[in-house]
Amino acid sequence: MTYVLAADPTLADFGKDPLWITIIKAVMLFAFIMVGILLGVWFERKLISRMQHRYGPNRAGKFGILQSVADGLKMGLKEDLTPRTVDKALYLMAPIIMVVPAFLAFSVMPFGPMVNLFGVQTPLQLLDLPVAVLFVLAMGAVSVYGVVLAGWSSRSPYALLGGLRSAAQVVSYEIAMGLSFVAIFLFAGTLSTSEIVAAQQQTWFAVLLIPSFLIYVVTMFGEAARIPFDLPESEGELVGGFQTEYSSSLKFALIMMGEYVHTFTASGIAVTLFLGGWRAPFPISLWEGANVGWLPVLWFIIKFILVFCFIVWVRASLPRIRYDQLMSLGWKVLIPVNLAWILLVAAVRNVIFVRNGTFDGDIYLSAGMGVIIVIGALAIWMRFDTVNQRRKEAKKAEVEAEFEELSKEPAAGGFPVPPLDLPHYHGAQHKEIPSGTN
Amino acid sequence: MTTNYLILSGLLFSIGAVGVLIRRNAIVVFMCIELMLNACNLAFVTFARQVGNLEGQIVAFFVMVVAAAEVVVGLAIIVTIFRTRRSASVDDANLLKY
Amino acid sequence: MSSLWLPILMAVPVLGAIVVALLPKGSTTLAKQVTLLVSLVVLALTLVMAFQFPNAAGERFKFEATYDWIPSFGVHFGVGVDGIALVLIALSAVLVPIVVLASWHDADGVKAADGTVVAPKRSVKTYFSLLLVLEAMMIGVFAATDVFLFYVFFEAMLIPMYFMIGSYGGAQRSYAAVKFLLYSLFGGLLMLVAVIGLYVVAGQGTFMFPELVGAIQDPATQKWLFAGFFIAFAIKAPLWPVHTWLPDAAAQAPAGAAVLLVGVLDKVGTFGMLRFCLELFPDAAKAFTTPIIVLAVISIIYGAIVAIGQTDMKRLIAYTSISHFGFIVMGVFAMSQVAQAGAALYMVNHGFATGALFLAAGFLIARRGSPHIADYGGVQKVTPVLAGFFLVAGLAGLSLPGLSSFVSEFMVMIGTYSSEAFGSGALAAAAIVSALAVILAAVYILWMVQRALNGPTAEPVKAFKDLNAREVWVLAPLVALIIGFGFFPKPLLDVINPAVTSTLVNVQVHNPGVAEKGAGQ
Amino acid sequence: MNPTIEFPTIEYATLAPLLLVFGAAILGVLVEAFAPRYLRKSFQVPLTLLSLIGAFALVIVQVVRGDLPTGPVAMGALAIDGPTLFIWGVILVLSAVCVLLINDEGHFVASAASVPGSADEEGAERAGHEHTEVYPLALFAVGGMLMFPAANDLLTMFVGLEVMSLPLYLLCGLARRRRLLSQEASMKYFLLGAFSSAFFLYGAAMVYGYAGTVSFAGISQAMAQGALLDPLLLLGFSLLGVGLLFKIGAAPFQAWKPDVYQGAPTPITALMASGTLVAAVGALLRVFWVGLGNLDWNWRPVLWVVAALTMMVGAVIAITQTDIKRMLAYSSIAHAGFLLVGVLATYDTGAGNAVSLQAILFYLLVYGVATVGAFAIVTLVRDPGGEANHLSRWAGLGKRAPILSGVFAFFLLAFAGIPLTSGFFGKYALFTAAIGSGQEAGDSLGAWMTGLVVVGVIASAIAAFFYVRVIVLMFFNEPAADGPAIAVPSTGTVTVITLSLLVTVGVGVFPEPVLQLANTAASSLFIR
Amino acid sequence: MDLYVPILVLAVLAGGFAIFSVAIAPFTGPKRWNRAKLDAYECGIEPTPQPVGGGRFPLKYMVTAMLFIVFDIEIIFLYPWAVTFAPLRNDANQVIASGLGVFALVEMLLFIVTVLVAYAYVWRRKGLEWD
Repeated sequence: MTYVLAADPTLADFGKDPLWITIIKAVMLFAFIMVGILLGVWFERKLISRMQHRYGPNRAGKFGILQSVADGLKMGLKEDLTPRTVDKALYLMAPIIMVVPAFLAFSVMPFGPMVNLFGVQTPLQLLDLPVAVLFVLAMGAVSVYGVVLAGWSSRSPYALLGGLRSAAQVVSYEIAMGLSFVAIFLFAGTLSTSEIVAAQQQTWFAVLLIPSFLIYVVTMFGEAARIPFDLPESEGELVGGFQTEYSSSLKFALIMMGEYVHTFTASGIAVTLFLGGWRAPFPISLWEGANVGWLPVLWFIIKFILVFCFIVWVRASLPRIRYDQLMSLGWKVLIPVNLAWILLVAAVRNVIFVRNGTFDGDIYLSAGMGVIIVIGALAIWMRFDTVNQRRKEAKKAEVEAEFEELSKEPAAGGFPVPPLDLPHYHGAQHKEIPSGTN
Repeated sequence: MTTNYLILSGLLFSIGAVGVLIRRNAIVVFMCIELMLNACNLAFVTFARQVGNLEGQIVAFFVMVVAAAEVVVGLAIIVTIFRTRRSASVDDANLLKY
Repeated sequence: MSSLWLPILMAVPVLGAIVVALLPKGSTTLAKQVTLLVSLVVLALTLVMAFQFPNAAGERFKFEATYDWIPSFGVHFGVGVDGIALVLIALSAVLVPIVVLASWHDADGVKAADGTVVAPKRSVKTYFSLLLVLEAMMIGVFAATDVFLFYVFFEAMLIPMYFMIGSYGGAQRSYAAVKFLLYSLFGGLLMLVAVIGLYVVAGQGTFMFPELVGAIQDPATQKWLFAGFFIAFAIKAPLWPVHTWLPDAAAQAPAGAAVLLVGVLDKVGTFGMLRFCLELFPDAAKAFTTPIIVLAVISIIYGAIVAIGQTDMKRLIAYTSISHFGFIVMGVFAMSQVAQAGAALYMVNHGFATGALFLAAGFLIARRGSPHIADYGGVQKVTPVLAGFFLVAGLAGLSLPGLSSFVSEFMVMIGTYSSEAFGSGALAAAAIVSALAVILAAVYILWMVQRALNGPTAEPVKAFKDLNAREVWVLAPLVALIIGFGFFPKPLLDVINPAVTSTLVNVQVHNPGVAEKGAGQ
Repeated sequence: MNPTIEFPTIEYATLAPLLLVFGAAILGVLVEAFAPRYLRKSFQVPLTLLSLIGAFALVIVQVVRGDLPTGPVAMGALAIDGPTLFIWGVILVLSAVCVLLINDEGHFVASAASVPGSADEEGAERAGHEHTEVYPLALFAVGGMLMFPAANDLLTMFVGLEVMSLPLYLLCGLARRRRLLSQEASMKYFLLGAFSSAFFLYGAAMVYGYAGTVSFAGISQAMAQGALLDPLLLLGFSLLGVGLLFKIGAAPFQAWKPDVYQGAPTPITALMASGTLVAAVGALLRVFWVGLGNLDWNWRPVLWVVAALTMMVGAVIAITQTDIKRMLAYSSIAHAGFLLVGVLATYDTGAGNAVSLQAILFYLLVYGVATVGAFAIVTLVRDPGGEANHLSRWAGLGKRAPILSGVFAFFLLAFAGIPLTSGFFGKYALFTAAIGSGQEAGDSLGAWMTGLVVVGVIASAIAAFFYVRVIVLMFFNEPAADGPAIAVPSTGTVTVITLSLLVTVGVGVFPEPVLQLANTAASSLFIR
Repeated sequence: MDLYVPILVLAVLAGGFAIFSVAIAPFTGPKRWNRAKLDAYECGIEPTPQPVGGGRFPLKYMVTAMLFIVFDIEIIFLYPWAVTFAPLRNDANQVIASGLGVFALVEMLLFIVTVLVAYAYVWRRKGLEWD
């Protein structure tokens, strides 16, 4: 591993800016997010429409690019309803609690290396902390309060259930998400975002730690409550979930904005932690000048947009999954896989360190440990898998028996039922069985 | 500088302690106890800063873990009691069904 | 050089108790016979030992045996006897077989003449094994030369007695048993503090009595420790004002247990005063003499006066005992050879006299089912033998010359009167006041005798049977001893006197002139 | 950041007993997870017992080999020294014995989650379900008990405290009969316990603020150099004291004890009354002797008051009790007071302290054993609705079950401290140590120590009253016509009672070997 | 402390924006009073407002919350472990403090296995079933 370039910011470079530079950077970041939201909403609608063979918004401005602005204005001009029964203070605070942390989470995102901003040498990142990643996670968690409080203060069953569901989902996926970062820290040895980016100079963690990346991608959807995991809103089931009572005014706009910023944050983290941050992708990175000055912002934004496109793409392609499926995936797959993976990474790292003499220790012991982890994890999985398998088979047999019964006695329970094995029921294949869960 | 944090921690602790003594709802009492534990954490972290070593922060970690375990046990106990006490009404028993 | 006499003497009753406890269920007669046999063996052994005593090796304590028991605490299983301890052990050994015989039917369930159940049937085996355990402990408590061991026996003795009173006693037995236990326990615990203090302050790392003598020099410390021991002994001995448990306990206990309680157990208190309070804390003992003598005199007079007013025979005897214990305490603290020798002798004689009185009263009560004096009358005519024994025992209680109590009471009074230990007239005054009690004693004893034995024969009394052989065997030895020692107390005094002398040497009181007079008695 | 990280080591061999217990507990959880219901108990019972016995054997091995570590182990987290090993041995024996009681049928609820009196519960009962989770829970509690007194810093001690308490909170609520009572006990214990551990923790924070470290050695050192009247330190030690005194149930923090003892399933009560008390006293000693040893002129007067109050409160209130378990709870409070007398008995010299320590260790052993025996007997006296705990039900028991009542009476006499029972020597040793410490020249309490012993003696006399009352009730009262049934004891219960009786009698007559053992353990004192 | 100033600035910006939006909302829109508008929405049926202090909710959320706490706490220990696992290097890329190496691996293995035991228990006891 060659050492990072002098242009790469380290933790020591932060906290030195004069106040006015800080304010400028903060305003720039704020503006970036606000504009990003306006464009992002439009972009998403447009993209998804194209995928569905529609035009999408095309009235306001060129390509409908002002559509979001128009929506925002419309919301501002609608009547602001506050139902009588709500807990007023919390009801009004909830949107604020949702939005502010979402913005703050973005503050540790590195956009580029050290640049010259109005004559001051400063990293292109609002701030960095020794615990930057934790900060992001914390802010994500704080905005859950907004969701829960919104549901709680509304004093209506739908809102309450929606809020709880949302909270349960977010916290469930937060565990898997938190675990998926551990492998990165194992390699980077730091929680600071700028240093993690620096550590990806040679290889992106997305390549090096594919399982972690994949798990993160899944949890990203869960955390941001995007389709296929947008159960908190799930209009069909919960009439809008926790935001039921926030009919359609600026409060509603704030909530939507908060969720959007979450999506942005999720993409930003993906880029920063897994996709090399502001560093140029492989062929371009051979050019020395690609990673200095203001240019890296471009790489960052390109990667950012691509990840966002992926999110939209998934939305266009996949249906919303069931709540129990969602939770099962999070708890029964992502978490254990993650733990085993972390240990494996640590074992491999260990072997490497012992081999190059950094650690004292027996290389065979370390390697043996790795083998144990792999075999242990596999064995446990086999065990659980057979459990799942048996359950599925039992269910299948049950359904089959039921069908058998029905076919023998068409008048099941006294109701005249047409024979179930009519050809037009099952098509050509008589034996088709509804698939099990998962 | 750290004095302010200590005062805050003392206040939180006292609020928690008073809450435990005067509130009647088990859940609220329980929350007050958690508040006390968090006040302890604050004190520990502040002192860690003041004396300049990491021990206080490590303690804070462990306290969080213990507090979490306590939450789990405590909620289990309190919930059991609530179910028992409200079982007089069928509606209630139904609502609290796990 | 350790002698096995005393350990064997204690082991025999314990083994006997275990054997009795393990006998098959229902073999009640066998249990009684085994108990009697064991107690007789103990008596025989004791007598053999007693006759060897003058020639046995040892300075003050003879038949010494010392084993480490709890080295961590400096506690030894240390036993050995001087003259006083020997006569008290002998007293216990004599009384136990008598008590076994006397309480032959106590646990069987007693029915009064009119058929009402006085005491329901109890476990016979338990009673007699408790009795044997108690005997072992009585021997142990007198033989202990280790302060801690003494304390252990002192406290542990309570438990068998507690169960004997509580399980086999009269109608109020549980109240009486609890009262007895708590009083004694409280005193014992105070003594425990003093025992600990003694150990800590002496700093000898041992509890052996000879090594602790003179170990405490500081007068203030001596006073505190003395107080701890003395309160315990005062409760045990019952001295006014902590005597109130005795009438209850004695009245409710079965006659046999009452004999042991008053005859032996309470002696532990006075014995302890003589042995431990005086010798370990001589300065404190001298400092406290006046108040203690005052208490003793109050006890003497108070016990006698209250006895007069009693309607219950057993309570009456208990109060007479309180009066007598006053004499003993007075003798102990008079600090003269004669008085202390008299006190020691009194302990033995009182055991015989009160024992006989309790047993005779017990036989009466067993016939009538009532302890009230008013329920009797004219017994003399119906059961002359019983009445005769009763009369002799009663006269021994009032210290008639020629009976054993007289000698000791006289010695105590003379000794106290002429004690020049402190060169004051206070002791003489005390002796004179206490002499009043002799008159009072005549009143309460003779009044009781008159009301119960003489006069017109009450209707239920007419059905009384006179003493059977067993009962005669119970009372005859006691009366024999009373009369025997009344005329010839020398054997007892011969062993007691050297022990008293060494006590007084340890207390650093010398009045040889009085000692000579005492020897000449 | 500290550039030279000390490479951590863990002395697995020395910690083996602790690790074995925790390992077995974890295995127990796995058994719960994977074994079929009908097999669970047959896995759990041997697992639990073997692990406890094995841990005890490991302790013995360490004692026999004698090469105790001279410094703290596991990076200064734990101190395995003579007293620790003794306490470990005692806890392991007591808990193994308690497991035998737990093993008995009918103490634990069939389904804790079902509402009392519901069809759900009835169904679970009928199906013969049982919560075999009690075994791993008990093991975890025992593990915490081992950790608590062995802790060498406040953090480990806090963790040990909680590991010990949390399973006990749950176990308290699992009684099969009188479930409402049991659940209430559980909640009360939990809320008050958590409250007190918060105090402990805040105290730890204050002491940390004063000393800059949480390790006892460091605290002691800081005190040797720094000001002793620092408000942080004073506040810290009082709050630590509150937390620890709560655990041993000293007045005025004793309120939980009777309720919890009464409500909890009796085997759990036995475990709490013996094991928890032993562990908590061990921890108390470590905090006050090792950590705050230099402050003793300051905390001793405070503890003096607490000890006196505890003894008197325990003894006096016990008199009014009508429930046997409540009475034993108050008796336990009184005994906690006696133990505090020992804690107060500090000397200037190591040899003197060893005497006090020996006395405390000895007392812990004998009291714990007698307690377990007494509670084992309580489990046997039953009514149709469960245990017959009301004292009136015990009337005349001596006639129906003479041996049982005799043994129980014997345990009561041991509690009362009658000579020739183990309790007597325990009390004697403690009082001797206390008076001795007061006699030392320049002792901050001086004659007050003797005063405390006198208070203790008075409390003993009062306590004797209610012990004797029970004996009177059992032996001197007539049995009620519909008296309680005496359950046929299982082999386990018989073993427990026999063992306790033998120890109580044996130590009562010949205490020297145990005293020697305690002496050996105590002579090395606590390592720092 | 300076490290956190930017957060404060951004928080002021974002918070100002959010509070402004909420505050301005009642004034920008029209106001046409209608009783039905002020009721809680419940798909057209008569609404059932929840009691003060929030309504009751299924206990299974409580279970999820407990599980979350347990596992989230696990992460507390994983993070420092992960960060210190690698050796610490100085600016010249020389190792200045070795990592914890095999020891850390073994300890974490034990830790994770312990957590997994609890996890397996919860799973087998149907704690991870949702409907």
